[in-house]
Amino acid sequence: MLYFILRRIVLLVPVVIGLTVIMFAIARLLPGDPVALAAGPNATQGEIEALAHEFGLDRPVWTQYFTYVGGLLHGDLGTSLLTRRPVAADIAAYLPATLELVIAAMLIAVAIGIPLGLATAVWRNRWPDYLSQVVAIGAISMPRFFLGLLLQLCFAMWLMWLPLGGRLPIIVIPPPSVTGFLTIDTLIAGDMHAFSMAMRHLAMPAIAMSLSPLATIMRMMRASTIEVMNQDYVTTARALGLPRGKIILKYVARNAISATLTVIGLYFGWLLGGTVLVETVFDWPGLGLYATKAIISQDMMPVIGVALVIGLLFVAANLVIDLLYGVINPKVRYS
Amino acid sequence: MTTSTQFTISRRGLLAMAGAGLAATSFPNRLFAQSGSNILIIASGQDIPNFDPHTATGYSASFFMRNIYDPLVRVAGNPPEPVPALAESWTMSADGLTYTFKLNAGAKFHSGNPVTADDVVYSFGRALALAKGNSWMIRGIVTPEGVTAVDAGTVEFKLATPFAAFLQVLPWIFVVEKSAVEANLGADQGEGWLMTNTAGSGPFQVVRFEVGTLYHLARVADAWQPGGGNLDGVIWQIVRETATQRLMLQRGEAHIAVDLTSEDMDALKDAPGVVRVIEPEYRTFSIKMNTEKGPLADVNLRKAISYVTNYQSILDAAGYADLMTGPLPNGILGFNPDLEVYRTDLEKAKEYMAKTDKPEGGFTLKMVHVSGLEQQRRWALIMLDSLKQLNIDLEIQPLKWPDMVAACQSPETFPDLFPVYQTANYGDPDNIAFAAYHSSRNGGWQNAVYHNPEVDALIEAGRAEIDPAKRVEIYGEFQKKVVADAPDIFGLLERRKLGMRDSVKDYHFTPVASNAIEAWPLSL
Amino acid sequence: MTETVQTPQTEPARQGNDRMRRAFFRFRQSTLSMVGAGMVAVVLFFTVFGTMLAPYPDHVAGGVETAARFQPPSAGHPFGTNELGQDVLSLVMAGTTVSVLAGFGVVLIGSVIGTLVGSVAGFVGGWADEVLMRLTDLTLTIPSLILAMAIAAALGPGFANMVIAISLSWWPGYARLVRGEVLAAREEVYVTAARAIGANPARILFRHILPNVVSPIIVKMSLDMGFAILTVAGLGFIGIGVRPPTPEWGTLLSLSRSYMPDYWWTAMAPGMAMFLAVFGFNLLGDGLRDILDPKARR
Amino acid sequence: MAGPLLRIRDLHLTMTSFDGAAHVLNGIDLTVQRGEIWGLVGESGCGKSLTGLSISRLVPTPPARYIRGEIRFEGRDLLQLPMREVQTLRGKRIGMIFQDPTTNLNPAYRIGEQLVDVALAAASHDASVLDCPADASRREKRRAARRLAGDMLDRVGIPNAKARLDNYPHEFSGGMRQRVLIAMALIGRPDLLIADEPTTALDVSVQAQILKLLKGTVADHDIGIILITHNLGVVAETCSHVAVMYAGNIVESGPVEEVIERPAHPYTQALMAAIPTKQSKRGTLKGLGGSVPNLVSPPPGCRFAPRCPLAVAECTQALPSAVEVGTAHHAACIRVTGTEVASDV
Repeated sequence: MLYFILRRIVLLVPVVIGLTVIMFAIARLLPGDPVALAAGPNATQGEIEALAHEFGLDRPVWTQYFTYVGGLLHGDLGTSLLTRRPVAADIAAYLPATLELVIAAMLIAVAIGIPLGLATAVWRNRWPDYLSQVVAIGAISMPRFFLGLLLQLCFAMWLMWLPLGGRLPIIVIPPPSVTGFLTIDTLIAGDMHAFSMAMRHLAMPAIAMSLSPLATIMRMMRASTIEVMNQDYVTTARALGLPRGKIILKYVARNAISATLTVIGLYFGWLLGGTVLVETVFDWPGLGLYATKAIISQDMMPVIGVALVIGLLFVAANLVIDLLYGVINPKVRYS
Repeated sequence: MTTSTQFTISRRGLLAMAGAGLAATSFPNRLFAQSGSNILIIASGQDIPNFDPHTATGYSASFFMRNIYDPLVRVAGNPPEPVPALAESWTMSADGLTYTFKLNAGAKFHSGNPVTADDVVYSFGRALALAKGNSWMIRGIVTPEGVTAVDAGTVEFKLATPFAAFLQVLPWIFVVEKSAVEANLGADQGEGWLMTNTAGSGPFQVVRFEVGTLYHLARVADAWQPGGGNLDGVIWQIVRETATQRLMLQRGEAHIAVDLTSEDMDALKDAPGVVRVIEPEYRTFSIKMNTEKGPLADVNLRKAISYVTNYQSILDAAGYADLMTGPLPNGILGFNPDLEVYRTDLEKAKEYMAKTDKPEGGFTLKMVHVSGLEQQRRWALIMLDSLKQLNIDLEIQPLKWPDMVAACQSPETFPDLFPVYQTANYGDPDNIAFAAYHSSRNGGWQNAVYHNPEVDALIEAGRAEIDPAKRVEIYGEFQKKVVADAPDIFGLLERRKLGMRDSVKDYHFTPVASNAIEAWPLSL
Repeated sequence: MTETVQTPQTEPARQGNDRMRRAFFRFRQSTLSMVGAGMVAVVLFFTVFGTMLAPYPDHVAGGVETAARFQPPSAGHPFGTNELGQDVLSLVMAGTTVSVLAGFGVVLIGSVIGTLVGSVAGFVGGWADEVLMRLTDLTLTIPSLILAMAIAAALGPGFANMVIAISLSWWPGYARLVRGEVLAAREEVYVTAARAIGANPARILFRHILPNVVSPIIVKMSLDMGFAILTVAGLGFIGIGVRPPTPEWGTLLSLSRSYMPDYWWTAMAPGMAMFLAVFGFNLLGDGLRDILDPKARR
Repeated sequence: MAGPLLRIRDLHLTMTSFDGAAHVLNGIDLTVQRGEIWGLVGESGCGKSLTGLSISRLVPTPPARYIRGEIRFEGRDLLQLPMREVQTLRGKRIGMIFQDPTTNLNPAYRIGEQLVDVALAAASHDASVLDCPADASRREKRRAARRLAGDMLDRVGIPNAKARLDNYPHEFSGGMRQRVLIAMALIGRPDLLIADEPTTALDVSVQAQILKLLKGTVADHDIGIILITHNLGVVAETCSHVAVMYAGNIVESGPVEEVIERPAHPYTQALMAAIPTKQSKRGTLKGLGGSVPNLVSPPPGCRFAPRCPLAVAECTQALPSAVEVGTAHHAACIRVTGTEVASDV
């Protein structure tokens, strides 16, 4: 098992190299003058050149690349041209917000999607099943940013039940950062008021993010449940008199979940890169907003850094899912 | 029973999380009640780029500096006048070349050290050496050698050239504590250090900040500044959507919103507890034309377009704004309200069109605008609509700002129509006249191509003259000449639109960078 | 011993015909697929005629009517008017063309690149396969929306730039799909090829292998259409989309954000149009997958 | 006990598909006594598995529909019983074993757990299954069930049975897994065991052991077994009786020696003739043209007529009824009368 994990970690090296090469190529080969943008509207040509020199942007691309990779070995993701802050520090500050959002969304999606998928499979081909299939495709078709706007319009603007955006009311002093997840840090600090505020702020963006994974997980769970229910061992269990409830909840559910896990893993990685729009709608200070801001000013170091971090998290999420898969399905363990 | 109330709250939070219905709780009120101190919350769309008063630009940076640092002179009142800040008094020589400032003896930095003439000299030197940020305002006027410390409490400026607006630009050059910066000089004049640290003497200092989210300033315990309100602190909160800013204001989650649109202002009209500040400010919006290359090099076509433009639509789309009358902002020194300018008149447009070499139209002009700037997009569409009447097509291209700037470098790359906002950083006609119409600025975004020697001469005379009456005369002539050349479609002055809770006390509007709120006099 | 032939023995041609007939039957049986097909038909209708049928064609071309700004929905303007007095319905109708064509462009370019990469990888094999597939995996690892945003932002706004930017992150799915199919088909075809000595490999690829891959590609394209439209709208929403005055749903929605909640109607029409178009394509794609590619059924 | 253990009479079952309703069971008659091992043989799709599944009521309705007939288990008609009642019989009174031991055990759970679940389910209807009082705590019951599971594994010949309870299915060989399945089927002490191709997936030596195990079970517990198979060799070796099915009908049945020695029906004869090539995967029966008829629109009269070398015009008139051709030996063919065996001269 340890060997398995180690091998997967070693396999990350080419991923990192490939990712940085691709992102570097995009950053340098495409048109646009990020330096002029960063230097500001009143900058002279000399100032722009000085800035380019300061950031080594006047050197050949491959020199820049090796400098970057050299820094990477020390955990240095470069410096933002615009803010001149180290990208690694910025990402460390924004990543927890994105992770908190994605994890909350996945928790909602899994907690509702799996039972719902199981239930619709068990009652398949009856009207609740048909209805849920339509609703599920509808949920997948719903643009997350439009859903976010609708939620905001309803619950924050008209009803005024929930805050418009952000992670905490600014007047609430955030708890000391332990995990970076405000919902957890507030609990650690024992500040129930701040915790409730953090939850309220998280609610709408998490729901907006969760809808399409929820629907996909539900559909996947339904399909794999149906597949499992057609398995011989389920027929055997029925033939040998196991009660229906026990067959479904114990024998079917576990095997169906193991097939659904793959989707959960893929979605987790996909959501990490897909928070951009929801973060924009809800002013959620995460990687998506950070990357958007950098992209618009063509500040490429943060963009490369974000792509790298998300890419690695994507790979890591799949590793975790593979390990979980082994836990649920003993047959593939250690392979 | 603290515990039980806390439990109720957390359960509410959970209910909210689950999307279950819950009664409309008095969410914002509780917040403020809980904080228990007077913290002013300002919602703004602009992040503070960095803390260095000599490199940072943008109104968010201006807000930051105005509250953390002190200049020699502040600007206050309407119309704006220079008022004492670090300098308690000043004198000017008759030729307008020498200024002497007496520093306030009580002024001290956050470190407790007094503000001395040395610090002032150092700060001006640093600003000029770095040549970033606001230094362009004094470039060519103040030289490093020209600033000297007469004694610890007196600074003398010998200007390189007479400059009528000198006192108007001084509020934008801030004073840093020399010893603090020199202790952290590094290889870059302390740029790296000042980017995230401060060495100021202002009434507030930074206590907490999250980049891209909020900046929390707290009142300096023994601030030297006289007067002042009851604020314990100010929070500059980054709220990108203006509609969100407005809703926060309505809900009491913010005290001041600084980026509101006309639509937001309309929506706030009858909002309880909200005060709207809608005031003219020296912020012009006009559309520059390529007077050098392409069809618009023909003054008749420029005039035809100036007449065909639907000014009413521009005004409608802008909401709270006034049409410009010529090149200078309404109400500024020398402004002539009776100037004959272009107004929508299809007959005249066709008349001038007939004098061009393509009287039937049938060609395409190109207009660029800053992508994401909603007002500019609207104006581009209005121009497209207007030009149809002359059978001229308009190609609209949104560009990022640096690409816009790059396009200004030569008449060949400059588009036919180029919208520009210009904010007067100081309340003097020279600011706009020099920046936007002097030929020395050609190649820059404020005046890429237009040049007229007669206009140049008038501008130069205007900035060197210190007698206001003579200046009015000069600028009157200047306005006529520019209008005759029609280098711009003179657009409008957008009024400053601020929203405020009625709990904000002692606010007085000044039409200079009024979105960079000075918090010191305010109370809650 | 009696593992005998299980299906009725009929000549292959009739069997194929029968399969089509069954597939069509199954498709018609599925109400959802029919609803999806209907919705897609409507969307395609507006794609072709949307601009023509718009009640205010002037507004689509960029015309403004600032005297009639922000009018609430009425008989004259079923979805109200926007910040420049333009008829929201007209803009949304015309926006169909932009969104659907952009979505189609993305899917088409993505599938062409993907098919090329996948078939070369699968057919040539060896190091070419290794290199191309690693590249594919890598591209899959990069967050696609961020990649598309970065490319689109660098290229500047415009319809073509936007389509290119999204396509560049869209192909890996097709590459994987096609490679798998090609690998499977290659084994079978090589037997035939060996018999027909001297067969040109390119000919084998184009005449024998790729035609077999068409149906899963079509299924994937139909399933991807909806998501491509969503991505296009997403870029527009961020503000890296088309140039004005081109009406595009995501851009329209993003503009309307500033006018919420008072002028909420400016958001409803583009948002709902987006949702319904994507919904239609997803329903149809789902149905198509079930009938054309039953083994992919999940 | 007086009546037979199982009596199926005139069972008709249709299956609805895209092409229409297929008449897949067309009047099945079968009687099983305790102590008998019935072999049910026929080609794939002849309905032998459906007959087995029908006894456990495991055929999903729809798409299946029972047109008429009855399945009496100890006198009670299973087709009329509510599913709740049927549930009490499964595992406890009627056990089942399926063909593929690799897929019939849940890969995610240890086999001990699966055995215990079956034992507990059986015990919930008949507490005597477990060696503990009916009012014992859940924990005690579980412990008793685990003991029983160990015993059962031991009985079906799994070495080191107790320890292997904690193994996952994939840690067993195919033959061992089939033993586990037999143990699972027997743990509730059923009176009737339906074994659907229990040895098809196993190699020959293991096959013999499993069949021996089944035979021993009948002797030890006085139960009835229905052994569904396509392999006449297995039948000859294991069964006391045999029923030959063709296209939803039982065409010939009787004591195994009778049928094998003197096959009366032309189809049975063809099956016997095909034995030497029994391992051939594809192809038609030796000496028979055509293939299994389409059951949506079956041929009129005798369903075997289109392929029957002896068919005459009358064969297509009506479905032939079974006639006694020997001691308890029946065949459904109009070319057979009395003890005279149909033969091709």
